[in-house]
Amino acid sequence: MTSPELVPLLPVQGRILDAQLHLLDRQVLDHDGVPVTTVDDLELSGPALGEEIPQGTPAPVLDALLTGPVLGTRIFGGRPPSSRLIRIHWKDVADVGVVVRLGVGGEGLDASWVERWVRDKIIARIPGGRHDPR
Amino acid sequence: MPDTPATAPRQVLILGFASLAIVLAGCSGGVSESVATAAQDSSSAVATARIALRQDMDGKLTRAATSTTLDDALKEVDTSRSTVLKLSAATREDRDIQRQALEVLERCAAGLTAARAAVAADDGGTAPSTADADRALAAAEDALQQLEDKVAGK
Amino acid sequence: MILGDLLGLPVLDSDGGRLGKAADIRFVLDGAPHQLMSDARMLGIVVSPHSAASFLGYERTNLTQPWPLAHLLRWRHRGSFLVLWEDIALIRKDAVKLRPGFTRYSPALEDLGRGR
Amino acid sequence: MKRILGVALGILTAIGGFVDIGDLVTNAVVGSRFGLSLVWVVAVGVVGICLFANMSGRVAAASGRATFEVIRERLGPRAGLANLSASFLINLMTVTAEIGGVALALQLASSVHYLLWIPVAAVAVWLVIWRVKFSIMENVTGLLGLTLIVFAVALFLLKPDWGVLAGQALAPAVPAEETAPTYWYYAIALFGAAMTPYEVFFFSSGAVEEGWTVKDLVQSRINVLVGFPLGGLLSVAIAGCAAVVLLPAGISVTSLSQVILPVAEGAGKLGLAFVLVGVVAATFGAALETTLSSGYTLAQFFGWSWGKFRRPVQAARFHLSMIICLLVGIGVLATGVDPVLVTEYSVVFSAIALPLTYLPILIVSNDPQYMGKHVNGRAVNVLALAYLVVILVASVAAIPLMIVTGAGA
Repeated sequence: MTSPELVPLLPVQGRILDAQLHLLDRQVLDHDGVPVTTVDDLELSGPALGEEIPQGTPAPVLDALLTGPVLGTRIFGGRPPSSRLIRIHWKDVADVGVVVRLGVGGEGLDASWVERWVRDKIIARIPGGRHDPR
Repeated sequence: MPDTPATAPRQVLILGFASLAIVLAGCSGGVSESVATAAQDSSSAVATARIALRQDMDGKLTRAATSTTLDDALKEVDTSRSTVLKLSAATREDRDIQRQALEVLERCAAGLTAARAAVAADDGGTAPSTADADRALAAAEDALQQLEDKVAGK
Repeated sequence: MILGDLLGLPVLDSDGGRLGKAADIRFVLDGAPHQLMSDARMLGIVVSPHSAASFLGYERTNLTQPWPLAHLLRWRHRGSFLVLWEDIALIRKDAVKLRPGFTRYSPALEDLGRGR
Repeated sequence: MKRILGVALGILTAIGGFVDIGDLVTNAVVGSRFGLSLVWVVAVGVVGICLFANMSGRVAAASGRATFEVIRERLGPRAGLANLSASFLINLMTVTAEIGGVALALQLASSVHYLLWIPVAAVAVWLVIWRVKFSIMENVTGLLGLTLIVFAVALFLLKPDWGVLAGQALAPAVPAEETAPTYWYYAIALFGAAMTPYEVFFFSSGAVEEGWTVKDLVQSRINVLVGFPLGGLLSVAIAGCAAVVLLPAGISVTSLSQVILPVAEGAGKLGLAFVLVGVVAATFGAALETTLSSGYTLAQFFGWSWGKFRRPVQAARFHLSMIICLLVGIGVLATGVDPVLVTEYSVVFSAIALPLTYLPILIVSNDPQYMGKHVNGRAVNVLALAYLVVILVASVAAIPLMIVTGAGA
């Protein structure tokens, strides 16, 4: 669907990722392949909202994948305070394919605290909770 | 369409619950219409009970299955009875139909109760025999048929 | 800034004329290299004149199946284009404003970089 | 040899797993009221579920992604959540119906009231999900469910007038006592019973559970293409039994006890024993599948760790959500609501919700980003689009028909 008046983009060095198409709502796996969460939103290094962007400003970069309450606000509108954002830093991302793979274990991430809480307070206390079904 | 899935399921849900509410509120037609439905439901239940009794006598059905089937039939008749009981009949004619329907349904329930007792008693004793219960149910079935004809004739 | 704040915003030209909505944000992995992946630099915004919902990116790929769904979805995004970061003048809470004389690039993903 | 055994096992499981409380009740109701005049719907539904299961199985095998991950990725969070809510509620309704079905069948076997069996059934479901290996769970319930073949045996033993039955099936007409809207309402119910969305959640998640790769696709295709049609034949046999024994007696089915009467008529106490084992196994198996499906849908939407192949502690929220679903199911049934009624509504709502899962799967199964070279072929796409139309029409028509007919009363 390339209309004639559109300028073709010059080839760029490096892989192209479209946020909606390749990142948002993708499953996030840790380095052992265990699901951690989904990409509920993304955080950029800039620019500040409402401030004129001077010519030649370097482009913002992806700081972090976001999860947690931001899913609710993305669906229903609004915005959680920055302190309540749960971040997975971009430098921990190992690969983006059909899923987003992390280069770190999921255990230590903030993103998995609910899972840990449910596990330690409920599931692990039911007999057989640690039984390997295989 | 691709942009509407957000709203479409929501509308479907709302519609679904609305229609459910309408259905549950009961489509209250006239007295004779409700009686006709009750008679139909009950004659289906009584016919079921008779099949179950016959199979029980032929040794095709276990006692647990027979008594469960009879329980289900009795529940169906009881539901019909309470529906008819709740009808508000305005005219004398409607009141007649209502009274007659209650009598017939009463007979059905009595027949089913007898059948249950017969199956539970396992021959002997003073309880009515299965054959007696079947005869009572056959009579109830005839009465239901008459009721249906009468209501349908209106 | 959160990406959710940016997606779906109206995109205006320098005179305040409405061009469409921000349907997607494009990144390119050519920033400072880290251990695992390079920094993802914002390349630009995909603007769609008719629909903010980026649905599958049919307008950016050669996907034509299943007919006629693919065509329908592509048609919903007809006329969408990419503006580069360099052409963005201002991002407000309620709109994105472009610089005068911005360039409309093709949003097609094929044959770009090492992308899929 | 081992391979042939594997295929045979898969097919048998698919047959046994096809029938659940929805198929049992709906087919018997339809048979007792419309004879075999709606058999064509079963055929349409079986082809549909084959197609749908084939696509979602292929998506799962090629990309390793199960249905609801894909739905959220493709529809975005907002439409995805609406989709999740509808699918999850209907699935919960089906969980409730299946547990009720287990309890009703146990009552028929024991004459202990079904309300007392409900907690037993629910705890048993939970224990199996908690402890038992996925493949064992699948195969045991599937194989025991095969005893439902007794419906077909009973139909032969009843020595029906085959000419009449064939006439009803081949030249469908609305019976004199029924109206056209009722006929179409039950057509949709039958369609929903055959194409229940949970089957697809379960099928695609099960493919991930068992670690399917593209290599397993051939086997999955055979399982589906042979197993489901044979399961469909079981459905027809259920309807046929009801048409032969109950329809002439003027009985319209409203309880599970009526569903099994024709089997006792044709095959006696032995047949009764088989059918009770079959009903318990089929509904119990479906209760497992639907309960797991409710966990799957939630976990896949929110990105939680899931799967029976993990220890429960490694999929904590997944297991917690299933426990809660079972408790909700018990709670609903404890109010004394008739499980058969819940079933009748659940199949119709299944038909209503079907496009929500069908469309995203159709789209993704065409996307090379997920599928590589295993995208839909042209023939599959043509058929799939024809079914999209059927599914949309059924979905849209269901509510008006439900209102007009008073839910088929």
